[in-house]
Amino acid sequence: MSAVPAAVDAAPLARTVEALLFLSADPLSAGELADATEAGEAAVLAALAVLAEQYAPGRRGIRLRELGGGWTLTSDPDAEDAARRLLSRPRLATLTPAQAETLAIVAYLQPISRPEITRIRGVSADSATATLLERGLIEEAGHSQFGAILYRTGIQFLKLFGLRTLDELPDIARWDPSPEEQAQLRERLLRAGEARAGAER
Amino acid sequence: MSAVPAAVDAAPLARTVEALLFLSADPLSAGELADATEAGEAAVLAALAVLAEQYAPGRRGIRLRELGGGWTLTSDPDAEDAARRLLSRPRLATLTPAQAETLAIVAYLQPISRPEITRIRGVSADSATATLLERGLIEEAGHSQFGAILYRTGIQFLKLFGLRTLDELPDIARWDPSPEEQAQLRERLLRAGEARAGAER
Amino acid sequence: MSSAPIVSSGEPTTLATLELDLDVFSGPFDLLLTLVLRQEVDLLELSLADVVLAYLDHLERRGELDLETATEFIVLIAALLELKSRLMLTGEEEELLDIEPEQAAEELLARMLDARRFRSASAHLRQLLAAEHGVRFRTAPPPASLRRSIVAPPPGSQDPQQLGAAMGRLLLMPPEINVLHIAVPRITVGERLAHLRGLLRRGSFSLDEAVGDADRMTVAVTLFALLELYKLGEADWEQAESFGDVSIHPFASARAAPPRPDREQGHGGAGQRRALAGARAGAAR
Repeated sequence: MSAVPAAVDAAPLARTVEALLFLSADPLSAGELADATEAGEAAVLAALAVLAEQYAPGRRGIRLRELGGGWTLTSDPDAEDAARRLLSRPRLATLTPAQAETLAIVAYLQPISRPEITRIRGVSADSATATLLERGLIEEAGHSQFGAILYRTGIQFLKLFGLRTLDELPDIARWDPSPEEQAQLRERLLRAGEARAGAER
Repeated sequence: MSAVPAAVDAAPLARTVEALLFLSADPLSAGELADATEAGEAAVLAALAVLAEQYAPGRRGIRLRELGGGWTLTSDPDAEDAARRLLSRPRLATLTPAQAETLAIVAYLQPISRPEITRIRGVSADSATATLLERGLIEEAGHSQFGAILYRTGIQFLKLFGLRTLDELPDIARWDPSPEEQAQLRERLLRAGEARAGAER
Repeated sequence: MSSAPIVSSGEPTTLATLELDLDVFSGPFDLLLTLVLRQEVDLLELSLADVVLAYLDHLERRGELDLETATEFIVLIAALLELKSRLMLTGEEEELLDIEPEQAAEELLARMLDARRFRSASAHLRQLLAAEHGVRFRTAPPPASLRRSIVAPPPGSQDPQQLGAAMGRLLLMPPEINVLHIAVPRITVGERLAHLRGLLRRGSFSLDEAVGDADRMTVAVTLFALLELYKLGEADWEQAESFGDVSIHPFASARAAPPRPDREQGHGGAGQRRALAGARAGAAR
């Protein structure tokens, strides 16, 4: 703030450099910043000095760090407790309808391949499957005879749903007026899925 | 910077809130910020006001935006050229007319199924729907009574279109043709040909 | 088949200036619409595909695409198609008359207004998007040190019933589409084969004679039977013009030789298409 002329000159460039540091996940070198801003490296370094002043420790919730030959913005360590509380909230406590459907299909029909899940749902289950995998609710279980990856539920699934074994899954009969064998359950799901896909057209 | 007493009071909390906004990918509501900072919502709102002042347009390379029922940090649009050079991927710049129409129908009538969208547009919306889903602008929202998948807009839609809530979309009736225009259209549909019909016969 | 449309030049591209020259109608599109709505032109006899082709010709000739008009055209054609398919699928003839011209016009108008509203709304959205040009969001994940502390949701926090409910939802068959029009085949191909063979023994006859006042299903089944006879080399047919009557006669060297593919009339795919067109015309009457 004392170097008024520098601030006046560097201000627009400093703002651009700040935006780039904000957007970039990785540290940016002075060279990369100079290329992107189409300014000289000396100007970029001057802009970084202005930013370093503005982001001096204790002034903001964000810090400017020189790291691995470049510069990067990081959160202030003072905010770590709050950040932990924010990020450690149970993520996505509720399942989306697509996730619940995909999980139910895997739970009742396991092992089952993604193409078959898609047929039953009538739409792609790719993103739901990926999320369930990532959260450990389902896992891979070998390959079908056609080479498609099969999925089954894992330990995490039983824990999260408070089940001792898969036998404790709710009885389908409650939702299905004509209870049938499990083998037929698959058939019926596929038929309904195809009817839905047909109705969509 | 002029309001020294406020800055002194709000500063530590404002710094923490700033750090949380920096870390979070999605907008954070005052409630979420209050939980994470263990401060009251009023204090959080005061801290956000301090930040809003610090991030006033033109001051920094980062902006504070109220979006989707919460607050988030974004880059300053002035830095877009440099950002494009650095990240070498364009921001979602445009939508095709089909995508924009499909998105408008979902935004206003959500939740809505694909057959309904098709009916309004007169042509299939399959590929537009797939693209919008892929870009995260719309998402699944359960099933209609006929089993068709329903769609709604997601947070990504609010983020990219700079909307605080869906209520910020103008009333759809705003684009109704005037009663005179409607009368003319009706006329065209039913009566305009009459004279010519007479002449033809 | 329709000849190419005559386009009045110099006029702004509106649908009103789209001149059509079709089998059942010649004149401007607007007038056609009016006549259809007034039920003075039978929608069932109107080839909407020809209208679309004429419009495409029209576009090609002008060399420019007016989106406004194109959208209007698509909405109108789609509505006409739906109207037409509804007419074709009604089980009872009376229902045909249930759509009053005014009602049909109101329905078309409602469609056009809806399409306009959302087209305008989409323009607004595109403006919003353009106004947000250059606003980017940080996508970097939180640092690993903070991420590691993410706690798993507590055991038993999910209700298994939601899985059963999802299953129930998936088991649900969508309500049956009304398939009355394709209902139980009361008439079998075998019966119609016997009927046609009986007629063939007496010489040539027309499809109209063969089906009389029978319902559409009988017409369709008769047609299948006819195709079967053709395949077996027992019968041949001719149709002078599309939608004209189909005349059927015993195949000259029946059972001796398969039909020769190079014959002038009524063979293979083209013959079948013609026969189908005839049957459609028959069904429409």
